[in-house]
Amino acid sequence: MIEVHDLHKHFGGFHAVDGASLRIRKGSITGLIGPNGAGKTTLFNVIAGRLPPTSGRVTMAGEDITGLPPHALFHKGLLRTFQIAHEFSSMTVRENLMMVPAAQAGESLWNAWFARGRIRQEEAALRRKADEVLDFLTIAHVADERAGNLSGGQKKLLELGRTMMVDARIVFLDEVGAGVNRTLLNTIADAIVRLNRERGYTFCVIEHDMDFISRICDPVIVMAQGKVLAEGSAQEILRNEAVIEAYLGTGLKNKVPA
Amino acid sequence: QDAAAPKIGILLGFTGPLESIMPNMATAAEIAIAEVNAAGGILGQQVASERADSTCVDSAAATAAAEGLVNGGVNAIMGADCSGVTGAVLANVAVPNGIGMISPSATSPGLSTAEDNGLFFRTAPSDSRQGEILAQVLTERGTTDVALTYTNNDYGKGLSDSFTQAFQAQGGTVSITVPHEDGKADYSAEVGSLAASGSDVLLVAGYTDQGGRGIVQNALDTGAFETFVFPDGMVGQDIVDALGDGLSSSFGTLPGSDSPGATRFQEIAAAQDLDGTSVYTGESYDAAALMMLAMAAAGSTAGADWTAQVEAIANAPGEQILPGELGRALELIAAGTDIDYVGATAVEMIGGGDSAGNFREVEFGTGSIETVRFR
Amino acid sequence: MTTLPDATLAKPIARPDHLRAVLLYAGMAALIAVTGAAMGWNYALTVVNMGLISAIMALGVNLQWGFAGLFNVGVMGFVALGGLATVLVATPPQPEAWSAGGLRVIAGLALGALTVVALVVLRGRMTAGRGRALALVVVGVLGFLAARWVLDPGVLAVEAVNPSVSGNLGGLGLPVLLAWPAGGLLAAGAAWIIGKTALGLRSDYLAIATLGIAEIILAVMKNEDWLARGVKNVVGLPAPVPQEIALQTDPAFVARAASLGLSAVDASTLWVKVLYLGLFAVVLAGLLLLAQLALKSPWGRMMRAIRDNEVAAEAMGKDVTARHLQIFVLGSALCGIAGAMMVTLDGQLTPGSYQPLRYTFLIWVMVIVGGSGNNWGAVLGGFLIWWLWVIVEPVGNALFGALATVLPPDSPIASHLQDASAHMRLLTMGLVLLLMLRFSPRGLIPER
Amino acid sequence: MDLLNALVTFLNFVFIPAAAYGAQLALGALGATLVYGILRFSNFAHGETMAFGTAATILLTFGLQALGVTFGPLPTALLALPLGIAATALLVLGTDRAVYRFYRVKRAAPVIYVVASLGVMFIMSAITRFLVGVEDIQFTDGARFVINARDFRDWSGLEEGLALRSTQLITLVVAALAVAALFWFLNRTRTGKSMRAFSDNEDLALLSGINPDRVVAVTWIIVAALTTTAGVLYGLDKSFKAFTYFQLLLPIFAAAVVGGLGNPLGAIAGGFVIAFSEVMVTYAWKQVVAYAVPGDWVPAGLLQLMTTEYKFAVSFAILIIVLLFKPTGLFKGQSV
Amino acid sequence: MTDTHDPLHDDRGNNDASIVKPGGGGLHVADNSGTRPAPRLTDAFLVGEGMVGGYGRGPSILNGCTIAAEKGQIAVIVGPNGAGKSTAMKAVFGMLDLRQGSVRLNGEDITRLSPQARVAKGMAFVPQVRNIFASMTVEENLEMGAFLRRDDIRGTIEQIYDLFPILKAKRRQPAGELSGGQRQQVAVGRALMTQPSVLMLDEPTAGVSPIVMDELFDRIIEVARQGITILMVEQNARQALEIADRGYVLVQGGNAFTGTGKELLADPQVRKSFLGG
Ligand SMILES: Nc1ncnc2c1ncn2[C@@H]1O[C@H](COP(=O)(O)OP(=O)(O)OP(=O)(O)O)[C@@H](O)[C@H]1O
Ligand SMILES: Nc1ncnc2c1ncn2[C@@H]1O[C@H](COP(=O)(O)OP(=O)(O)OP(=O)(O)O)[C@@H](O)[C@H]1O
Ligand SMILES: [Mg+2]
Ligand SMILES: [Mg+2]
Repeated sequence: MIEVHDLHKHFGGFHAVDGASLRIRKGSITGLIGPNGAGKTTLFNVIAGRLPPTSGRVTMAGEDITGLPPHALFHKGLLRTFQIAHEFSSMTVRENLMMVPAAQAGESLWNAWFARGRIRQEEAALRRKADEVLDFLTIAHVADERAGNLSGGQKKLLELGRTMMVDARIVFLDEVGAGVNRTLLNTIADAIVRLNRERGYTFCVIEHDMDFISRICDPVIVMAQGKVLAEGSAQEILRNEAVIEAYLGTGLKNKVPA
Repeated sequence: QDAAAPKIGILLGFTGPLESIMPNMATAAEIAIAEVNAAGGILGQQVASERADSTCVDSAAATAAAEGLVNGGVNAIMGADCSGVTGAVLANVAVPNGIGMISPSATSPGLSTAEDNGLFFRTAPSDSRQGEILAQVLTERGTTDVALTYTNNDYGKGLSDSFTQAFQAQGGTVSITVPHEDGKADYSAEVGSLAASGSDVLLVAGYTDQGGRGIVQNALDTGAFETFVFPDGMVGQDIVDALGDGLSSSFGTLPGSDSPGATRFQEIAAAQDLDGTSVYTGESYDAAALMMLAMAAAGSTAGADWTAQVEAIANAPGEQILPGELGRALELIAAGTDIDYVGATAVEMIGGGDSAGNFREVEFGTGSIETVRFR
Repeated sequence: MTTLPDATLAKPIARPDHLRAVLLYAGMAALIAVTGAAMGWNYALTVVNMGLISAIMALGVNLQWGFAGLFNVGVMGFVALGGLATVLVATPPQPEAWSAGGLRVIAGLALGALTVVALVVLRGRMTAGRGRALALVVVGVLGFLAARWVLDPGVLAVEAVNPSVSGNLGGLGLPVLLAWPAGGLLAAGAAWIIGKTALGLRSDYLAIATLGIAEIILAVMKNEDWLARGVKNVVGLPAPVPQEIALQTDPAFVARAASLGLSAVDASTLWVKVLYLGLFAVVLAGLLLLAQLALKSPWGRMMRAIRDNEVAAEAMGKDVTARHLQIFVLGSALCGIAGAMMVTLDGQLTPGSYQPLRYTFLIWVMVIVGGSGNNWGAVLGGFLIWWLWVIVEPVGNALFGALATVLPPDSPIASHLQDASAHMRLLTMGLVLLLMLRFSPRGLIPER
Repeated sequence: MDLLNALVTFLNFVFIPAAAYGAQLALGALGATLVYGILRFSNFAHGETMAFGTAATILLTFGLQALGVTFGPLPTALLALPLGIAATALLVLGTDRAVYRFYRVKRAAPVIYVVASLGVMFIMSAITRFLVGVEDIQFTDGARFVINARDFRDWSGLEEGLALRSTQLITLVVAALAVAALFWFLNRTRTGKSMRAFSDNEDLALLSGINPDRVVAVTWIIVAALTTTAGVLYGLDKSFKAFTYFQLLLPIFAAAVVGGLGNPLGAIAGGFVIAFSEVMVTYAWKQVVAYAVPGDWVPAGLLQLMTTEYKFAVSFAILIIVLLFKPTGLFKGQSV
Repeated sequence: MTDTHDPLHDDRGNNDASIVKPGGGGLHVADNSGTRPAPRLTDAFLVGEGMVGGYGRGPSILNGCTIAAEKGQIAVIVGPNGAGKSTAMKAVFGMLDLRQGSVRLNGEDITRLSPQARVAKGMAFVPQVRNIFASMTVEENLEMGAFLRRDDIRGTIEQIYDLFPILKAKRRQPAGELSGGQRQQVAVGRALMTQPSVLMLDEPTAGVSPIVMDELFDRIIEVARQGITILMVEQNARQALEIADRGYVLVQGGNAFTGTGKELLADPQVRKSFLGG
C-alpha cells in the first residue's frame, strides 16, 4: 500500500528521519514503535504531506505521492490523526466530525446559496453518522460542547472519530492511545480490527502501549534514531534484544515502594 | 430663510493631518466675527459662530459635520480646508441647502469648475497664478535651473504643474520634481534625490510646519541646498524662527498687495495672541469678513442673496477696506457706498469664485521676512 | 434530537441570543431617531447612509476575519480601488488623451504584465538555485525598464492634455450604478493577485503585508495622474439619483413637497438621501443574505474549521490555500463595492483622503465591537461605530461649550478649552470604544 | 573620476541619513516588538505613547531651560528624559491596570487587545494634545552637529560636504546599546526569561511561581523607557508634532514585522531594512556615479530606480518580498 | 443516541457505561460511595475534600470528590476520559474555583490561595496539556521550573539530565521542536526542578516509551522516598497502581472506588471497567 524509499528528513543539522525504508502492506495493521524522538511522528508527517522530505520517495499503491499536500492525500484516502490533538476548538464536537467528509455539496458557495434543499438532506445524513461515531467513542454527551473544552483523552477520541467519518484506504494513527482509558482503548482496538477486516482499511499505528500493539498489530516496525531497527511479528519484536535494549527495557526495577 | 439670524459655521480639520494649523485659522475667523459684533453686528443682530471638524480627509464625516452645522442654523460656511472635503461638502450640503461657502485654503483648480450654483468662493489664490509669479521671480533673479519639491496634494501638485509650465516657457529647467507626503517621519530620500539633481536652488511648495519644513531642514543640515524659493504655504514667521539664518539667501512670494493689510492683520492678530503669519490665517479672516460684509450688503443671510454680493464687495470700485476696518465697512454699506474689501490678503475675486490675488515678493533675512516688491 | 444523559453534565446548548440582537438593533434605531430629532433628519440620514456603506465594509472584513481568520489590514486599498472603479466606469472618456498617448500607456502596462507572467513562468519552470535567482532578477529588471520606456512617454503625453481639469484617460461613460459591481470586481481582481502572493503569511505578518499593499495601491492612485488625476481629484461624478437643485426647480416636486408641508429645499435634500438609502439598503440586504446563507452552510463550517486549525483542516482534506483565496477575494470584493458606493455618494474621488485609520482600523473596530464571526454583529458594529465617529464631534463640542460658559469668556483657560474641544472627539471615541469592549469583550452580538 | 567625493556624497545623502533614520525606527520598533513578544499583541497606541513621552519630556525640558539648567553640548532634553520616562511609565502602567488587565484575566483573543489599543490610542492622543497642543514644537538645544557640512568641506577641501548631527549619533549609539541590553536581559537574566516564559505559556508560568503582575509591570516600564527615548531622540532630530508620531506607527510596525515580531535583533534589522530601502531605491544615483566614473561616461538621466513618491511603497514592497521568503521575518519572529 | 438507545447493548461493544449512562450500567457513583465512603483523611498531608466545582459558570464537573495523599506517599487517580481527573488536579492546585469543599496542605486550609501562592508553599504541578514553554530551550524550561529557588540549581539540572539523557542532548533546542515523548520528559523535569514537597502529575507517562516510563516510575518512587508527596493521574493505570500507596477511581467527578493500589488492582470490577481487563 505505502512504500517509503530511503527517506531523509533533516531539521538543520539534525537528522530526524535518516534513511528509513519501509512497506505497509495493503490490508495490514502495521505497528510503528520506537523510543521517543525516533522519528516516528516525523515520518508520518512526511508521508502525510505535512513536511517536505529532505530526500527520498513515498509511494502509495505504486503512485508517487512524495510532497503532495495533505488535502490531496486525504482525497486519495490517506487519513491521519495527530499525536498532539488538533481539534477545531471553537466548534462543537459534532461539527468537528461533520466537517470531515470530502466533496460535501454544501461546501460550494453556489449550493450554499441556491441548493438549500440538497444541503439539508446531506446534513441530516452527516449528523446521523457523526452521532453514531460519538456514541461509539462514548462521548455523545458532549456532542454540543465546544471541542476546546474537552478533556485531554476526549480530544484524542475525537481525533480518532474524525477518521471514522469517511471511508479511508489507509489510516495513520499517531498514539491514539496516549491518555485514553485502557478499557476504552481495548474497545478502540476492537474497532480498528473490525474496520480492517470488514472494510479493508489499512492501518499504521504508532503506540507505546505494548499490550495494544501486540494485540492488533502485524507486522511491527521498530524505528530508532531515524532508521528502521527491526521488523517482524509482535512476538518476534518483543523478544528482539536490540529492541528491548533501545525501547522496551526490562520492566520496573523497583516495583513496590519500600 | 432670509429672516434667519446670521451664523457662520467654521468647518476646519481640527483633527487629522493638518490639525496643527487649524486652530489658528479658526481663531482668525473668529477675530473677524468679534470685530463685526463689536461694531454692532449685521442686520441688527450679533453674528454667531460654530466650529465643526472637517477632519480634512474624511468626506463622509465632514459632510455629516456640515449637516450638523446646517441643522444648527448656520447660513454660511467658512471652510472647508482641504480640497477633498470641500468638494464633498459643497456638492452634498451647501448646494442642496443653498448655503454659501468661502474656503480659505482649498486651492484645487478642480473646484473652479465644480457645479456650485454660484455659492462657492475662496480667498486663497489659485495655484496657477502663483506658479506664474514664481517663475517670473526666478527668471528675473537669473535662476534658470531649479529642483522642485511639492506636497503631494492638489495644492502642491497644481502649483508644481503651473510653475513648471510657466518656468519652462521662460526657458528655465526644472531638474527634478519630487513630491513629498506631509506628516511623514523622514525626508532623507527626498533630499537625497533633490541634491543629486545638481541644481543650486530648491523650490519647496509645501507647508511651514509640515513636510516642507522637514525637507528644508534636512537640506540645510546635509548642505544640499542653501537657496530656497518659497510659495505662500512656506512663508511664515514660524519657519524663520525654526531655521534661523539658514534661510538668509532665500526668497519667496505670498499673496498680498502693497496695501498695509497684511501688517495690519498681524498687529490685530498679535493683540489676540495669534501668529498672524501662520498659514492661511489671513485668508480665514478675510473669508469670514467677506461673508459678513456680503450679508450686510445683501440685507439677507440667505445663501443665494449674499453670495451674489461677494464679488461686488471684494472688488473695486469702492473704498478700500483693511483688517480692523470692518466697522467702518458696515457703516459705508449701510450708507450705500461701494466698498472694495482688501483685507489681509488683498482679496480680488475673479470669475468662478476664485481669488485673483496680488503677490508680495519677500526675502528672508536673519530672523525676519522683508517684502521687496509687489506684483 | 439527542437527549442528554445527565443534567449536571450537560452544558446549556449555545444558541445565538436572538432577543439580544433584536434589542440591540432596536436600540440602534432609537439612537438614529434621537439623532434625527435632535440634529435634524438630514443629519440623521447622512449618518445612516454612510452607516449602510460602513456596514458593507464591516461585512467584508467579517467574512475574512470572522469566518476564516484572515488578518487583512489592507481594507483601505480595496475601498480605494472601488472608488477608482467609479471613475473608470462613470466618467466620460477623454478621446484627446487617448489619441495623445493612450495606446502607449496600455502597451506599457501590457509589457509590465507580460514581465510578471514571464517571472511566474520562469519560477515554475526552472529549478531553484542561484541560476534561477539570477534569471529572475535579470528578466525582472529588464522587463521593468522596458515597460517604463514604453509607458513613461505615453503617461507624459496623456497628462499634458488639459492637466488642470482632466489630464487623464477618462472612463467608459457608463451609468454610475454599474460602477458598484465593477468596484467589487476590480477589488476582487486585485485581491486575487495579492492573495496568490501573500496569503501564505500568518497573523500579523499578513496584516502588515496587506497594510503595505494598501499603501502601494494608494501610492499608485495618488501618483498616476493619467489614471484618475491622482491628487488633483476627480469631482462632479454623476449621481444615480436626481440632484437636489433639479428637484428644487421641478414644479411638480415643489408642489408635492408643499402638499406635505415641506419646503422645497428640505424636501429635496431629504428625498435624495432617502433614494440613496433605498439603493444602499437593497445592496446591504442582498449581501447580508448571501453572507448569512454562506455562514450557516457547510461552507461556513468548513471556513470556521480552517480558522480554528489550519493544519487539521488540511489533513481533513480541505484545500486551505484555495479557500483562503476564495474568501479573501469575496471579502475584498465587498469592500470594493462599498468603496464604489461611497465615492458615488460623495460625488468625487479624492485619493489623498484615504487613511488607514479611517478606512482600515475603524472598520476593524466596527467588526470587533459588533461581534466578529457574526454577520448581524458586524452590520450593527458598522452602524454604531460610524454613528459614534460622527456624533462624538458635536457632542464633544457641546460638552466643552457648556464647560466654557461657566468660565469667564476671555480667560486663557476658556480659549485653551475651545481649541482642545476638537480633541474631545478622540477622547470620547476612545472612552466609548473601551467601555463597549469592556462590557462585551466578544462583541455586542457575539459569534455564538 | 573622483572616488572620494563619490564616497562622501554617498555617505552624506544615503548612508548617514538612512542609518540614522533606521536607528530611529529601530528604537521605536524595539518597544513595539517587546509588547508583542511578551504581552502578545500589536499595540496601536505605540505611536501615541511615544508622543506622550516626548510631550512630557518637552514640558520638563522647558522647565529646566526656564531654570537655566543645560547639559553642555548635549540637548537639555536628555536631562529631562528620565523624568519623562517615569511619567510615561506611570501612564502605561495605569493604562494596563485600567484596560488590558481585564482582558488578560479574561484570556481574550489578541485581536481584542489590538482594538482596545486603538481605543487607548484615541485617548492618549487626546491627552497629548491637551497637554502640549497640536502645533509643531522645537525643543532642541546644545550643539546640533558633530560634523557640519560646510566645515567638512573647508577642512577636507572636497567639493562635497558631510554632515553628522549629534542627535543622529546619539540615536545610533542608544539604539545599539538598547538592543544589546534588551537581548541580554531577555535571554540571560532571570526576570527576562520569566517574561519570555510568561509570553509563551501563561498558565505554566503561573505554575512555576512567576508573578504575572510583575512581568507585565516590568514589560511596560521597559517599553515606556524605550518609547520615550525613541520619541525624544526623534523629536530632537526633527521636531515634535503629535500627528507625525501617529504616522510613525506604520514604519515602526513594518520594521518590527520584517525583522520578526518579538525579536529585539529583528527590530533593529527591520528598522535598517525599511530605512535603507526607502532611501536607496529612490535615490537618484547620478551624482555619485558622476563622481565615480570618467567624465564622458556620465549618464544623462537621474539614475533613479523609483521616484520618491513611491518610497513608502518601495519599502513595503521590499517588506513583502522579505516575508515571502522568510514568513516570520528576518530573525524568526513569533506569531499568534 | 436516542432515548431508546441502550449503549450497553450497542453492538460496538461499549463497556464503559459509567459515562454515557449514569445511574444505569454496573457502576454507580452513589452506590459505591455508600458502601465504601471516601475516608476522611483530615490528617493527610494533602487533602482535597468534598470538592464541587466546574469551569466558569458551567455545570459542576466535580461532584464532591475527595482526594488525599500522605506525606511521602504516592496517590494515583484513575478513571474514564472526561471523568474530571484533570479538573480535580486543577482544583487542588487552585486553578479552578471550588463551589464547595476545601483543600488543605499540611493541616492548613489553602482553599483560597492562588496557584502562585501554592507554588510558594512547595507544590508543583505538571498539567496534562500545554505543559512546556514551547519557544524556550529545554534548559530554560528547567530553569523556569526552579524560578522560585534561590540556591544553585546546576546540580538539580544535572540530575534531570541523568534521568532523561535525551534532554541533555537537546538542551539548547526550543522545547516546541521536541517529539511528543520528549516534551513530556521536559514537563516532568520542569516540575522536579522545583524540589517541591508535593508533586502533582497529570498523566506524566502519556506518550513516553516503555523504557522511559519505567525510569519515570522508578524516579517517582525515589522522590516519594525522600518524603515528597506525589499525586498523579494515570491512564497507564496498572503500572501506576502497582506503585501507588493509595488509588482513587474517579467517575463523573465523584469517588467511585478508593483503596490501596493493590486493592484496586485486585478488584475485578475495577480491572474490567477502568484498567482494560
Ligand atoms: N521542527 C523540528 N525542528 C527540529 N527538530 C525537530 C523538529 N521536529 C522534530 N524534531 C526532532 O526530531 C526527532 C524526531 O521527532 P518525532 O516527533 O518524529 O519523534 P517520535 O518518534 O514521534 O517520538 P515520540 O514517541 O516521543 O512521539 C526528535 O528528536 C525531535 O527533537
Ligand atoms: N476548560 C473547560 N471548559 C469547560 N469544560 C471543560 C473544560 N475542561 C474540561 N471540561 C469538561 O470537564 C469534564 C472533565 O474534564 P477533565 O479534563 O477533568 O477529564 P479527565 O478525567 O482528566 O479526562 P482525561 O482522562 O480524558 O484527561 C469533561 O467533560 C470536559 O468536557
Ligand atoms: Mg511522536
Ligand atoms: Mg485529564
